[in-house]
Amino acid sequence: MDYFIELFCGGLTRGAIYALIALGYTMVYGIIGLINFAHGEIYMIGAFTAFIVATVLSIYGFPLLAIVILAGFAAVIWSSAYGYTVEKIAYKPLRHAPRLSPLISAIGMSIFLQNYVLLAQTSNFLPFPELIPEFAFMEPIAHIVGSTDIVILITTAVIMLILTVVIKGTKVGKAMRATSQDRTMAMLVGINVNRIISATFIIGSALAAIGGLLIASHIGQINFYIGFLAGIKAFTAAVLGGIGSIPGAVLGGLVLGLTESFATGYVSSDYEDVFAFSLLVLILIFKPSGLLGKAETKKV
Amino acid sequence: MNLMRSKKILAAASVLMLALSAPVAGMAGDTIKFGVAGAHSGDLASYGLPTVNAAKLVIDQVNAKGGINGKKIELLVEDDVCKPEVATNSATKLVSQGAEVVLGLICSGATKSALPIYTNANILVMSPSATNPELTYSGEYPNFFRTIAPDDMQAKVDVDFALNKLGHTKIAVIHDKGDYGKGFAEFAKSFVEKSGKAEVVLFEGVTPGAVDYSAIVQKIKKSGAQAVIFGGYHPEAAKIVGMMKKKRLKIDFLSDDGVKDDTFIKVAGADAEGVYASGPKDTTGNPLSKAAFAEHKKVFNADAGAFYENAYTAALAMVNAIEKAGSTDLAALKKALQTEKVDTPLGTIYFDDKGDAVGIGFSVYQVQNGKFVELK
Amino acid sequence: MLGFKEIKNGLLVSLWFVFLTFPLMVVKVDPVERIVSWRWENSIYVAIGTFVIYCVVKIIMQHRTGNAAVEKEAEQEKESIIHRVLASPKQKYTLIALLLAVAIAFPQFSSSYQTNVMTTALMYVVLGLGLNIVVGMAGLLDLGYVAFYAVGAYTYALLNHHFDLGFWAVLPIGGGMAAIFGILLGFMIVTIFIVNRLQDSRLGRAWIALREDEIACQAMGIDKRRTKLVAFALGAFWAGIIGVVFAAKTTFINPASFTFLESAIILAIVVLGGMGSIVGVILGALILILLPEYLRALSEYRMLAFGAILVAMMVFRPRGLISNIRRTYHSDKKFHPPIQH
Amino acid sequence: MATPILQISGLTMDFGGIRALNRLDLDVHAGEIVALIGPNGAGKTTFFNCLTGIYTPTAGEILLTPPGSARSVSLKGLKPNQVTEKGLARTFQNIRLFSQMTVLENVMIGRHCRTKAFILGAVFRNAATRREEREIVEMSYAILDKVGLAHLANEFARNLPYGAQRRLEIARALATEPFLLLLDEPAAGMNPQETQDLDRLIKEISTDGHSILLIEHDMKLVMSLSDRIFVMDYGKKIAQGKPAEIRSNPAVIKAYLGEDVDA
Repeated sequence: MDYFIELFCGGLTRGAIYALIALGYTMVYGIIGLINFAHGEIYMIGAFTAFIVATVLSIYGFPLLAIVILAGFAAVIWSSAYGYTVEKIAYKPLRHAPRLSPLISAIGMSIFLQNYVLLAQTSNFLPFPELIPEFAFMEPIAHIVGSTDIVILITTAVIMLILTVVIKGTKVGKAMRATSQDRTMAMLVGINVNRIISATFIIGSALAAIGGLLIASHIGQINFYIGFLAGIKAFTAAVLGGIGSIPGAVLGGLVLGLTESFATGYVSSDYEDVFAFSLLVLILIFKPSGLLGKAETKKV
Repeated sequence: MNLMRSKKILAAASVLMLALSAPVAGMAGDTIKFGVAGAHSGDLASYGLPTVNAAKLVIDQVNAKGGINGKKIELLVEDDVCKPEVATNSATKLVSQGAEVVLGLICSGATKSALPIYTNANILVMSPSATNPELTYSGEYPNFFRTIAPDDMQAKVDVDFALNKLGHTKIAVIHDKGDYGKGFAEFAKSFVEKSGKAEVVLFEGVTPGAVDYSAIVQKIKKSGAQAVIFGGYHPEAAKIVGMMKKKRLKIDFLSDDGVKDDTFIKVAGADAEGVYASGPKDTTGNPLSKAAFAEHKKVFNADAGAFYENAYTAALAMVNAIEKAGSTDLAALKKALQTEKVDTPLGTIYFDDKGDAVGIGFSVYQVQNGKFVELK
Repeated sequence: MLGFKEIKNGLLVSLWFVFLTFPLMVVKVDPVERIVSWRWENSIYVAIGTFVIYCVVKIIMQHRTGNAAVEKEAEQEKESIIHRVLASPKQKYTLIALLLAVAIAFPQFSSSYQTNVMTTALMYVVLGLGLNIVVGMAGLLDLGYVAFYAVGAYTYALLNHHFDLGFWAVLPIGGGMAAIFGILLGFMIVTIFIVNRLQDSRLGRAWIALREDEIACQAMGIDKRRTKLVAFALGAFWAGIIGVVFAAKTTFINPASFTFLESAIILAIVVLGGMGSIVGVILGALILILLPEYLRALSEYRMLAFGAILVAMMVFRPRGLISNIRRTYHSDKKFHPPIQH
Repeated sequence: MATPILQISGLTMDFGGIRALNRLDLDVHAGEIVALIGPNGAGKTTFFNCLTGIYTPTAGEILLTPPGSARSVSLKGLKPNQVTEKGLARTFQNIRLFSQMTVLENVMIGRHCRTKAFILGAVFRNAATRREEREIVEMSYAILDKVGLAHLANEFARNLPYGAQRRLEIARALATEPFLLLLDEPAAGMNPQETQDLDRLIKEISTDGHSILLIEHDMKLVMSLSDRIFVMDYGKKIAQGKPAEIRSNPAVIKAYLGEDVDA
């Protein structure tokens, strides 16, 4: 039973991270129908910015709490700035282009950002400072669920809650929902669609940055390539949950994380990915629009 | 166009081309063309670039003394990014440029794909780092030599240490699914099984770059293993030891040369303490080794990186063989390599008839106070 | 030329980029030695670079809107020449004969490195043409195309390994490289020929209709599922064959050669060239494969440039290098004159 | 009286909790022009979509009987392409042409379900395929000539003026050789002159032996063309009859002018 709980907690942590990144994919897809391949790189840039800021501050002797707050803040600011800029450069001019053109542009952007970080920083793995301390009161159960797991789960839950409130309750959220349903109509009722799209990119990037910071301090290392696999997995999670659906991204992330964890624990980690992607195929066969995705109604 | 007819034309054209194109022969000019191939860019560049530096240093020395038998040595450097498909491109490029001997091919995969091209052109290839046993054991590549011990030697050293020195009886063998790591892990598994002293309680591969390794660590814990033998490179090793510490799993961690790298200690930090890793024998007592490192520091104003000594050794052995053989003819070079002993940073070595260096082996190191310390 | 407003915007944009690139370009930390280096000079490079690029883009855009009409005409002229060559059988076969001559001559006159690079490029031309059926014509997104390529490569490799199919084994070595090049060139011509025919057939029209409007396409009596499946299958067929050639050429394969990036590059070839255009795909493949190969001089900036070029191409030519041209048909009969109002 | 070529009984379509069509009955006889009218949102296009397989109706039956045949086939549950194969073709309210293809190719697509050539035929282009292609081109030209677009055959469809695009939609549908043609607001957005040409065209098509069922808001056109008219409101049929009867039907007037008409 202990073993089951251990795997469950590990899967949940992993799933929470997938969910944070998946939200960016799903929100952007919901609003402009684009698979933003550069999103994994935004996550990586978030982690890198946090790494740089945290290391600099720790060298200058700042206290841990200040480091955590400032590094998190910087990661969110710069990731959002990158997300915003990427949209303006690579996607905005392509609003009316054929469907696949923005996708290629996104792939190009992803390659560019990866190599930009590689050249501006280093190709080596770097040790990420331990931003989440080991809490003493957690020690009795640390072998099952550690401090970082708890922090990741709580942070993710809080962020989800805030996001839900923003989407459901605020003017920006309403405008987002309107834009995702019918862009032309939203424009006609006076919504500044370009600004809403930018806002979507900024929010998605901020979430990815927080994900980057959390996972980097969980596993303790980063390099320029971490965005790729995390991006693919998060994208899978988004599709699994129903791309375009915000609760879907969260559910998809958790389902994927748990599946991988149990596949490793009870079968073999050699087949971790096989299980993850078989699950995806299986769900898409029975529910082509994903777990919580709405079936597309054809407008004729 | 009639398709049948076009097929015939095609077939005829290809036969014609086969007949017309003879293999490009090595050109005898007024310099000796010395090729260097390996990863010089991309994420594995740090494994390949030290070899280029080593070659430069050795060749500059030789040229400064007037070359070999009056001929200067010319360096031809080709990047293969450690990708098999690029390695064949680099190989054909080097062959067509008239390279007479080649130092390198850093990764085993790229080596496997490019070697047939060199073998066919009768060009001597000496690798400082390709450890796949097949490369020498198979006998398919009579032109291939190396100044590093093959993977199975490493696995044997690790397993002996875990079983005999540490006295473990339950071993978990983990790898990163890559050519190098999985190969090492499979050898380790078979050595443990053959020993009769211990059993392999877990044998699994992990996905490099995965978000976290908590599940596999829990599984190791459940398996009751007393030690983990890991085949792979340092980033994954650092993640696994980090996660082991987080999950309060205190068992021995043994790994390979891919982990015996100072970057591992930098990245894993305090978690690295106590980790065992096998690596080439310590040569810091060897004056030639000291000189080689000092030279690198002087010329490039930086510390030498991975496989630098092996590459330096290989370059010395190659130059020595060319000098003794009096040509770059493969048969003559081979004979010289097998009979003429040469003093190098790795000790006094010569080569056996398979192409492996005699006198080069592995030791087990342990991280103690942030440094790899050789255990005698 | 640029007015005051553009200059001001340019300065603002470069200021934004200085801010954007600050942590990654300026700060570099060594977490072990605990040293921070501040590379302020990079900020200056970023500022100047951004400003120059901004101005160049603005000038090009001004130039473009001014000459839009003239350029469009010139473009049509150019494209119609390519199209005319492909449309007329006589010129097409002359072209094929010419290509065959090049195929035989090329390996003789260039180094085997050049031959090898061209072989790789040709492989991607065929891969691109295969994916063009799926993506360009039928408008289906296929990001797993490389899997079929891998299936072909592994099939060959396993057959070769277990049953020792000797013939191909000699090919990659020495003269075989030239032979592979020639066979590939021939194969590419056959592929072009087939794709060209498919494009103007009943099936090809169905694919394009499917791409344009799925619902209308079904309403025209076209079986959506069957048509899509045929497109996928045909595309996969070509990938599989090239996979075999790839395995024979490199003599060693491992999963590292069949990554997502590979799929992305093939997709980029199709879209860059111009969806559904055969000439475009050939051009796209040559650019995307030869560019990184010859950009190798720039070594570490190679992939950076590759990414940037992909984005720039899409932004400035979203419909690809060469837009697709439809075949025209004529009837011998006389028709009523158009209704005059 | 002969069996109607189209007989619909009790057709019902629910979207979630909303009933878009409520137990609708309708029939079309060979050679007839039948109009379906009703205010916006009455469910007319939904009705077409149920007929042509784009939606699967919740309940009811749709029977198609080719003229002169005794065997009826049910259209319920068939896919759109199968419906077209059975001899029922349609146009779309919001024009859905294949814009990147030429005018002629748009019509040629319509021949798809009546022709056979496949991969091998396309590659080897044998005699049978060549003959088939020739026939497709000739027939498509003939249809274009009928709708007055032959001179624009090699233009891209997207470059046509609006009225011509509407006529091209009809041509494309005709190419599938339907015995019953469904026209969804064919005159929408046309000027009076274009509408007049359309009136003539539809009559010609009818004379050629196609039965026609159309949705239309232009009452002048409806009254001029129709043999019979069905009126829908809120998913229900509220009236049916000859144009003159419909014109004076109080329920229809009420539906169009709102509740206050009697007040």
